[in-house]
Amino acid sequence: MSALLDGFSVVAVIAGAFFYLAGTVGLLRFPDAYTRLHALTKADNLGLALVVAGLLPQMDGLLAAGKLVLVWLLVLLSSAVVSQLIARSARRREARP
Amino acid sequence: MSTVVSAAVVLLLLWLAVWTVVARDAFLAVAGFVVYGLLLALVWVRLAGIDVALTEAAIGGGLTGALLLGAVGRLRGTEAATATEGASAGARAGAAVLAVAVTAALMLGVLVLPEPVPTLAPLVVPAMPATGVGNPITGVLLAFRALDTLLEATVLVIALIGVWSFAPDRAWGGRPGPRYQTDPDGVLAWLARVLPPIGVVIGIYVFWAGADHPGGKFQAATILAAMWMLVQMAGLSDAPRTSHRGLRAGIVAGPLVFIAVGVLGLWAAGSFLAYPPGLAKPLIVVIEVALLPTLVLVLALLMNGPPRRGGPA
Amino acid sequence: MAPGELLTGTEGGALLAAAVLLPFVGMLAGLLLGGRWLPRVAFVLMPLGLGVALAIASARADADGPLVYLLGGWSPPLGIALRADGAAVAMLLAVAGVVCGIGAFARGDFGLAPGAGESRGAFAYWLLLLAVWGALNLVFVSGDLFTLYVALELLTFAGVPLVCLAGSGETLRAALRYILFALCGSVLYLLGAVLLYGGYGTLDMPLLAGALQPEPIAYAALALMTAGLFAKTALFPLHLWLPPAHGGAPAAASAVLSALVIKGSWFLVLRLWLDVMPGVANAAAAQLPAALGAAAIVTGSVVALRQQRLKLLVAYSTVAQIGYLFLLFPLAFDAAGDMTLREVATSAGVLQAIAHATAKAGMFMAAGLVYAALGHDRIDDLAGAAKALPVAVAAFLVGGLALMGAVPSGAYLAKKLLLGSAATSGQWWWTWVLQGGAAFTAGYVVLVALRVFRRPPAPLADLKPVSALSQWAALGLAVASLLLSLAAVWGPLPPDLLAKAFSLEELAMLPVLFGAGALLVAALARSPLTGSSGGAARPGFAGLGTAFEAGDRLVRQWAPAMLALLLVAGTCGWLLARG
Amino acid sequence: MTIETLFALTACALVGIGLYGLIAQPHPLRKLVAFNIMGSGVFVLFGALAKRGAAAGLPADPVPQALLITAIVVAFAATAVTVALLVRLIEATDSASLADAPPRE
Repeated sequence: MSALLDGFSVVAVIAGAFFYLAGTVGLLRFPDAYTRLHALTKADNLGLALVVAGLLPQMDGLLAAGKLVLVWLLVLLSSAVVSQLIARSARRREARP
Repeated sequence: MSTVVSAAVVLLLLWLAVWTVVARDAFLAVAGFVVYGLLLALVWVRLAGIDVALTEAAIGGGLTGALLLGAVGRLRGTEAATATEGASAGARAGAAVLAVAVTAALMLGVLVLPEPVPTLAPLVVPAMPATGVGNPITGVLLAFRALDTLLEATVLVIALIGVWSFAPDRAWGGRPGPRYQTDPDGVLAWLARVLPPIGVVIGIYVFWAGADHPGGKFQAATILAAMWMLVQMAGLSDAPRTSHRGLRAGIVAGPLVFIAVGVLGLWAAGSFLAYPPGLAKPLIVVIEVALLPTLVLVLALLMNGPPRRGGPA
Repeated sequence: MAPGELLTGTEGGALLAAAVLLPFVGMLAGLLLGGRWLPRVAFVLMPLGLGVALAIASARADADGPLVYLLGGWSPPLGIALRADGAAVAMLLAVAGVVCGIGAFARGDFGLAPGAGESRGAFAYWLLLLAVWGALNLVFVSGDLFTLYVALELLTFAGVPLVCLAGSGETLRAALRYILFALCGSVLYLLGAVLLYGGYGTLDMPLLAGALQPEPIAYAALALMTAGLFAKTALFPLHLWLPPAHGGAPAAASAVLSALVIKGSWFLVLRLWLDVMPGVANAAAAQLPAALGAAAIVTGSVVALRQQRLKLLVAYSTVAQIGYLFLLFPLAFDAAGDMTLREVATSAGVLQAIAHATAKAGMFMAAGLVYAALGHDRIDDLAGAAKALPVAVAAFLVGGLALMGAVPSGAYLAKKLLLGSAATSGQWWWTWVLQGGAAFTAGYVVLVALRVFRRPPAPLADLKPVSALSQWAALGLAVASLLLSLAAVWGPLPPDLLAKAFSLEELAMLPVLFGAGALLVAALARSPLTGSSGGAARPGFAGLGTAFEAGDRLVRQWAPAMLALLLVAGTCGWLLARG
Repeated sequence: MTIETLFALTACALVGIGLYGLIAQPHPLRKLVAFNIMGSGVFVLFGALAKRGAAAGLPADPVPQALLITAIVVAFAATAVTVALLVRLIEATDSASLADAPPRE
């Protein structure tokens, strides 16, 4: 059982790291603010979700696991709002000149 | 493995530091500094300083970064003007030579540090039971070196007095910072309604955990101050007038209560800032609870800057 | 540990904590009450603080050694101890006295008119005055290097806003320059403290003094701390921030900055070199602070003589006088290179610091009064000022007289002690610097005196009224400086020091100094004195004066000053290591 | 090389990098950033020394760690005062130059 859970953790965390890598490549390579945001938020949210999911079985106790989930939810919340704000200000800046 | 990770962190840190110092413009430099601050928190984790890591992430990286970012937005083309009065090539070369010399001298000093390693840890451990708290860092901050912590709160208050004193005369007593006008149905206002309740709970948790685990009033105060700033920036509430009596009472409450507890120690335990036996933990809690609002207010108001609008009616 | 067993230090030690905390409590109370309470709180605190300082002095007189107080009952290295030896007690008393004098003066500028609301200037001034006071008391009594770091930062954060109380662009720029350079100095100081902790596992000064070994870590730490503190004290050539900051602030603030704030970091250099470092410092390295001091005296004085505004003249004279404060370091060593003359050097340094604090506060206040009354402080247009403002002008001249070491001023005794040490240790060259510094001081007294006593071309019109209390406060401080050696000899110093003070030979020194000063003025001042002096040699000397001004401008630029800072640190470390 | 030596040496380099920026960068804000880097170098050095002093079952010497928290807060206060001053200077003069105003005769 524990070997199975460990295996799940490894796979999930590696997958999460892959999404981070993809997101970062997108951030660096995509041409404008919108596509960069797209790459960043999609990949990071999914990446973080996978990392958190992978770490959940490794935590001792429900409280610690709950904290991890809370971290993920908070990051989701703030990154959603912040990318909205960035996109909006990018659009305003485009409209101005 | 662990050394490899540390080496990678070190290389990244050094690269970021150099990049920040030589970056083309101030915005890039500050952006680099924010990332640098976060990476620094990682360094503290590796150096077994979880408390320091939390403080660094919250204050060193977070608040300082936000402060610098705010300043970048107000440079108004002064960068190009100062660029012409930069150090001459000779001065830059001299700076580089001397900076390398200082680094080399320090490295030599570090490499020949004496053995056995001097440390106060063996003195701290047996003294901890007298303080009633479990986190040795809290013990140092609020028992053995309580004076430093009292002075630290005083430093923040003096810094705030200084920042306020930069106000233009006409704005004296008014509200600090700009008045943020934001769409009440917008996404920022939404965040400012959803996040603060969670943030307040987390802040109080970090505060309470600080007695026995990593965490404490500074980290908690930063989180709470950030929540307050978020509400302000979303336009949901305005900064208070700096002449507001209640605001000032909140600012001075922490240090005054701290001093009062110190005087109580003088009377009940024979020495200023001493805790009567058995009462150490409750008194430390009293001090921390009194300092928390002070720190929240002062940190947030330092971010807001001097009063700038709505002077005396 | 039962309360009865608590180890708390010597009798009367709790007073040290009171001396530190009272001003801060006053500051917090003032912040809370605000408005018209600001000056009231300060005026309640002043006699209280003075009382505490006197109580400390009396407790110290009854005790055998320094007063010690262990905060919270925790002894170093884990806890923090407050200590007060003779030097600290003298500084506590002097600062309390000077704060009271400055406070009385500032009532004219920052006392609130009845019915007026809280003003920005009064708010900042009174609260920061109390903050400076508390921070200085902390510097004097703290024995812990990290607490001292916090104290230095307190002092900086309180000092910077005082620079730009006027709010003009120029003063804001001076304040920004000040804070950036001072922060750089603090970080070097902290770096040194960190190295000492890494090497010896304690930050407590007496413990460090016992543990320090002459080895690289100690050299590096002490060199860094010394350079950082030089920057915060504005010792030449690290004085880039001082003249505009002290010259541009309101007089009541300049007096605080010039008389008090710089003494904090200076006192720490004194502590480090004479109390912490005896095992590490050597006579060769001690020449460095004094050499910089000598350069400060010459450059500061020459540039002071060439100023056109009275406040800037006083500011540059501070640059020179700071140099004077650093001459004591080599004179703590005897001819064999051992630190046997430490007590004398400490006494002389503390006397000189107190003499400067009192006299300089009085002079800045006098300059401020002249500005307030005449609407300007152009030195060339001061004719008639002595008649219009007799008390203020007297304060300026008495302050100058005290600084140049007229009998029985504190500076006289300080100079005498140092001259004695120079003779004992065979360091004859410092004799010249000591006497030369006094001659330069005489120079700017002459320069101002020659103008204020002249008859104005037209009667001075529309003089603004200035507060009589302010004028008498300025004169009081200056007179205190002039009479300081009487107090010192009545107190801790041996009375035979003054035995020959009024002998013909000592009294003859004064006209000699005045003569030398007048010559310096004739040679170097910007505008010829009264039209009569000068002569053929003038163009050459005037060129010398211009050269000094150009040199001063060069080292007051950012990059050269920073490079100088690092070079000072490097030289200091090298001299210590070579020892 | 132990991890604390590695970080201590890094700290020395950070101090040097910060010093260079403090001298060479003309704009006060850049100097302030460089000051913060230099300060962080000093802090990391202290932290590395604390780690070196791990003893008595503690992972590091807690005294420097507690002092570091104080020092970080003080450095923040310094940054806040400097930023406020800089912004005010720009508002008042439209310039951030630290150089003396040209001498007026």
